[in-house]
Amino acid sequence: MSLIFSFIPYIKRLIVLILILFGLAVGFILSKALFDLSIYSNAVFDFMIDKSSYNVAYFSSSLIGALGIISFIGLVLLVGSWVERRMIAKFQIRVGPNRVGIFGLLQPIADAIKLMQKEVLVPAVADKLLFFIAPVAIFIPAILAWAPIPWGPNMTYLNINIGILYIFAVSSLTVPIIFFAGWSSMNHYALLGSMRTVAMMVSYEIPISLSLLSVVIITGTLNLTEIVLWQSSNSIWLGLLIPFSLFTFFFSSTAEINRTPNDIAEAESEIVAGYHIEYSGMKAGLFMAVELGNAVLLGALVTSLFLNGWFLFGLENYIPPYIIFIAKTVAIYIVLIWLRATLPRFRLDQLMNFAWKMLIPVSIINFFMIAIETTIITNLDSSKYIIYLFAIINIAVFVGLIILWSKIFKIDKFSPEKIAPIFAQKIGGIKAMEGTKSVD
Amino acid sequence: MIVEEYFRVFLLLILSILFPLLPLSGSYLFSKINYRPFNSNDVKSAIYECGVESEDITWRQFNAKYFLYALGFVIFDVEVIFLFPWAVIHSEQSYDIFLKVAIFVGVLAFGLLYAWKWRALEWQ
Amino acid sequence: MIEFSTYNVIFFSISSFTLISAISVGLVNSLMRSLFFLILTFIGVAGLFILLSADFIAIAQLLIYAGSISILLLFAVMLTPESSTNNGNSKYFLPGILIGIIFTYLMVALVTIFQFNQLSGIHLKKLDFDNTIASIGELLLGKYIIAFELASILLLFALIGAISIVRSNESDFLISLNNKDKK
Amino acid sequence: MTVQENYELNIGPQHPSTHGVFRIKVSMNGETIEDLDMIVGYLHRSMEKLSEERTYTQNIPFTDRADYLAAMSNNLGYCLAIEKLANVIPPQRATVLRVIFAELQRIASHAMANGTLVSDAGAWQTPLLYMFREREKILDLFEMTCGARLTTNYMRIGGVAFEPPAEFYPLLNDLLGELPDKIDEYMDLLSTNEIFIARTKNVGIINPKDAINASLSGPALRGSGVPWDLRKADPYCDYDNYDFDVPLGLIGDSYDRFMVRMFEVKESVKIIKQALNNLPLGMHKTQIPLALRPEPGQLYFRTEGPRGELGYFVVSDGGPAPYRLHIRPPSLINLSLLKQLAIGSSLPDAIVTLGSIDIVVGEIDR
Repeated sequence: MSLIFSFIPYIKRLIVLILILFGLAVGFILSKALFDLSIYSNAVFDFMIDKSSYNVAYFSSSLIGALGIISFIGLVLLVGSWVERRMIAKFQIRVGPNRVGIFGLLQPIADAIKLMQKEVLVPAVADKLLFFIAPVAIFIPAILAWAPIPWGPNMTYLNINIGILYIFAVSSLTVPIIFFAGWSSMNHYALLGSMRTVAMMVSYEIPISLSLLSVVIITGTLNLTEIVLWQSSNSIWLGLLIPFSLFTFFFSSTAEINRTPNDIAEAESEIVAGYHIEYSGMKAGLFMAVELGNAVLLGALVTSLFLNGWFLFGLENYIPPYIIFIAKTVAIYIVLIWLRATLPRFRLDQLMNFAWKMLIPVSIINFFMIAIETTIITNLDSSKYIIYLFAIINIAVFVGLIILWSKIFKIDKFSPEKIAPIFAQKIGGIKAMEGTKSVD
Repeated sequence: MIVEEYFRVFLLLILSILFPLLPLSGSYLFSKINYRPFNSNDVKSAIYECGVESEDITWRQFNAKYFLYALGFVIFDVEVIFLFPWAVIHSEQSYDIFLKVAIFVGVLAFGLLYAWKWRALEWQ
Repeated sequence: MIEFSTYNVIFFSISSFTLISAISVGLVNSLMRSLFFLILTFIGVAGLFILLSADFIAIAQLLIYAGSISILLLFAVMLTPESSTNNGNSKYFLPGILIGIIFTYLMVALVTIFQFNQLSGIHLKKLDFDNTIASIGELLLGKYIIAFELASILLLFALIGAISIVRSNESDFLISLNNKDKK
Repeated sequence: MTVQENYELNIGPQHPSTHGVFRIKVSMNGETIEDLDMIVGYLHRSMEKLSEERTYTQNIPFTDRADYLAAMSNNLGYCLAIEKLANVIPPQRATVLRVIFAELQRIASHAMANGTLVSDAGAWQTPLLYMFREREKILDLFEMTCGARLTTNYMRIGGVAFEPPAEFYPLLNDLLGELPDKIDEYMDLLSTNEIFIARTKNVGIINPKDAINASLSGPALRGSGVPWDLRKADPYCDYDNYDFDVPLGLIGDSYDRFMVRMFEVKESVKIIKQALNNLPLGMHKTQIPLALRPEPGQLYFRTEGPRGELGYFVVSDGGPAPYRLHIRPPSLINLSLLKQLAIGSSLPDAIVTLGSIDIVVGEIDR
């Protein structure tokens, strides 16, 4: 009897567990039908025997895919904010949101309602048109960039030949939008924030493009699905083959999406909130939501470019591939949360110097090296295993280049002995000053 | 086929405009049923400057230093867009194509070194 | 396949969007707003490129013009504080109209002289590139290799020019610093 | 290109990193601070004037509210000053208890100062909350002793108000046992963190000469390598009987000030341990007259507060209330160098410098 009673406190958790399992099962059943656009489109196509109805089939399948992406982003915005707050709370020895719903799961909805019922204040001196457009427009790149992401086999919404460039181009539109947000507020802090954002994003787009270039050189395609398939057919993760590109891409992207340690665009201790300082209520909420969505998007990009997408050592045959994909994405997102909970923030000049003096030159060296390696692989008819040799070489060079660069620029490695303040034993009396060394 | 594929982008574009408008219209509806305040006044609609009135105009000339970074960015962006077509076909070609690109990138790397030497990359 | 009529509807809607944004660039008073409309115009032009099946050029348009050139213009606008809010009373109004008329005439002449419909649109689609970017790469590094290499020289000169502008500014700055020290 | 004018920007009074309602009016060129004007007085409560109307004992709560992050130290300085003026000698047990509480308060205050410094450098509050964990335990100890956590009002003229309860000592021992480990944990997290070093090293360097000329005190002075600690230089409360070291910085940058505070916490732990071992039995308070009337005269008494030299200048005309009471707040004097440090530096550096100087606005404005 007592055993049964002892379970009572856990009933809530049990129910949640059952619900999660149920959701996974439903997702598994629906996965083929809902996400596999080509199958769906073919089904509609077959149903309408009249071939001229192709447009209807195409349109309806596209609509379902688009709604799928939108609803996934909506889910991410709701669950992601909860995950982030709970995890940071765990890092900071707090509890985090736990009052609304089970484990505080409904907290994001409560937040959304709270933000909606807050008064929307517009500065009297602001440029009203741009001030309104910016928070809405900032969603466009954040959502459009999700289109070519390969969720699984045949589960790509937009299967185009220039997928990487498409994402790169679309997300570069964020820069002017953020600038408009800051500029139209007509606030010094906002303008400083948007100036910082633009300078930083502009500098970090180049390392990103150079690291993407390395990926393209090796795989010979810009299509994200084909990049994932290339990784599985050569049975190596690109993150291992070209570690420096992964590092560059990840670090630079944290600058692009304003995450710690590069969140200087909205440094709350310096320029309060940066470019979105004047936004209140739901508009401020939209900016925060975009930031969160972009963090998850970064996870998805890193997953498909460097971490072999939906493949996981043969497990993709037993688990729905999109589950593996989302799990990898979430893992990258958790790394971002971890960084946010741990690291202080860089200064703008340090970041700019890092981009122009470290990342860009080293990326150029790295990309030359990868071009040579690719030429060797394609022209020498060498065995398949040479790629593993190159992986080892690349990792070694990655470490070597970083050490070399820190030597060249004398980035001091402060040893604990050197940084420990000296101890003045037994200072006694005011006259002690005379005995000490000259203070000039 | 390309136009058809990009129709999906257009569809997603429309949805992505509607997506943020949804909570904003919710916020607007709240104001209609008197659930959220909408009585702005001079103090509320003043810009934030740490609790005191702003004494200086904001829309003014800003540091010219940023301009160089933007220029460098444009130059490297153009470079990268030239390099992507090469990167796609690189793995199918022989050695000489590599040399052509090495010249292209080398010239720009020289530009970067030049900028470095003249301390154009120092942030002030 | 999307039918010809649908294609026309898409073309006219995108081109009217582009035209309206382009006209707004000239009509609005605030330089920032006209920059915003300029970005919209760039995006519209990218849409037109896609209608021509030139997806790589469209993306390049988006990346270079809407993403980078607009940033350059942003900073240029930030250097001109007065006109960023009120650009109505420009003395370049009449010359601007004149140049506009000349360019309109040129464009109309071009369009009427050349048989563009033989070169573009659906006719181009019959060539059926399955991968435009690879074709561009082959042409760029084969037939047009001189232009490709010259582009790098051009970019280098642009970079050096930018540096020399800032350097001349910096030497003034250094002189003023020295004067400060002397005082 | 064209010459660009500076623009005026207000940092504060409502700003996350001014540590209270403190306003800095800066003239900026891009991100660089060209000129700076410090404006204080938003928290002025007229303490010094009000205290002329109240008896000596009634003034003790004012000192809590001057430096609200180091109430015990402020209580102590005031009570010692009045005791010296009125020739009251506190019992030995009270003196040792005072040392224990003042050092506990120093730990709590340094935890707050370093935590907020790291927050100013941009860490998303994690180190701050870690340090608050220890501060919270100290505040719990205060609460069980005197009922208040922040504005303790614990010291009395001629002793301390209450005897600590029995459960105080085991908890204090636990805390002392784990504190050095925790400090090492924070050192692991921060003092070798590349980003934190990049943000604080060589930022806001005060050279020793400037520090002495501006009459800085406390960690801000010792961070510059000047060996000056009033507990050693001008001992009170029998501090000369305790064995402890005074940590000094190397070059006087923000990082050194941070490290000096970290090491001072360790030294405070040492002092508290010695005090606990030598805690004599006896009364915790001597009886003083309800309306204390010191002989006419004047006196300046200084103690080493967590932020530096905390001085009380008291003038007595023989009446029950002080004729004049002046507080020398260490924060205000330390702040005087900010202008020199911040001009020419960038905004983030100035914020870190301000955080490393560690001001408390309640004390500045009084």
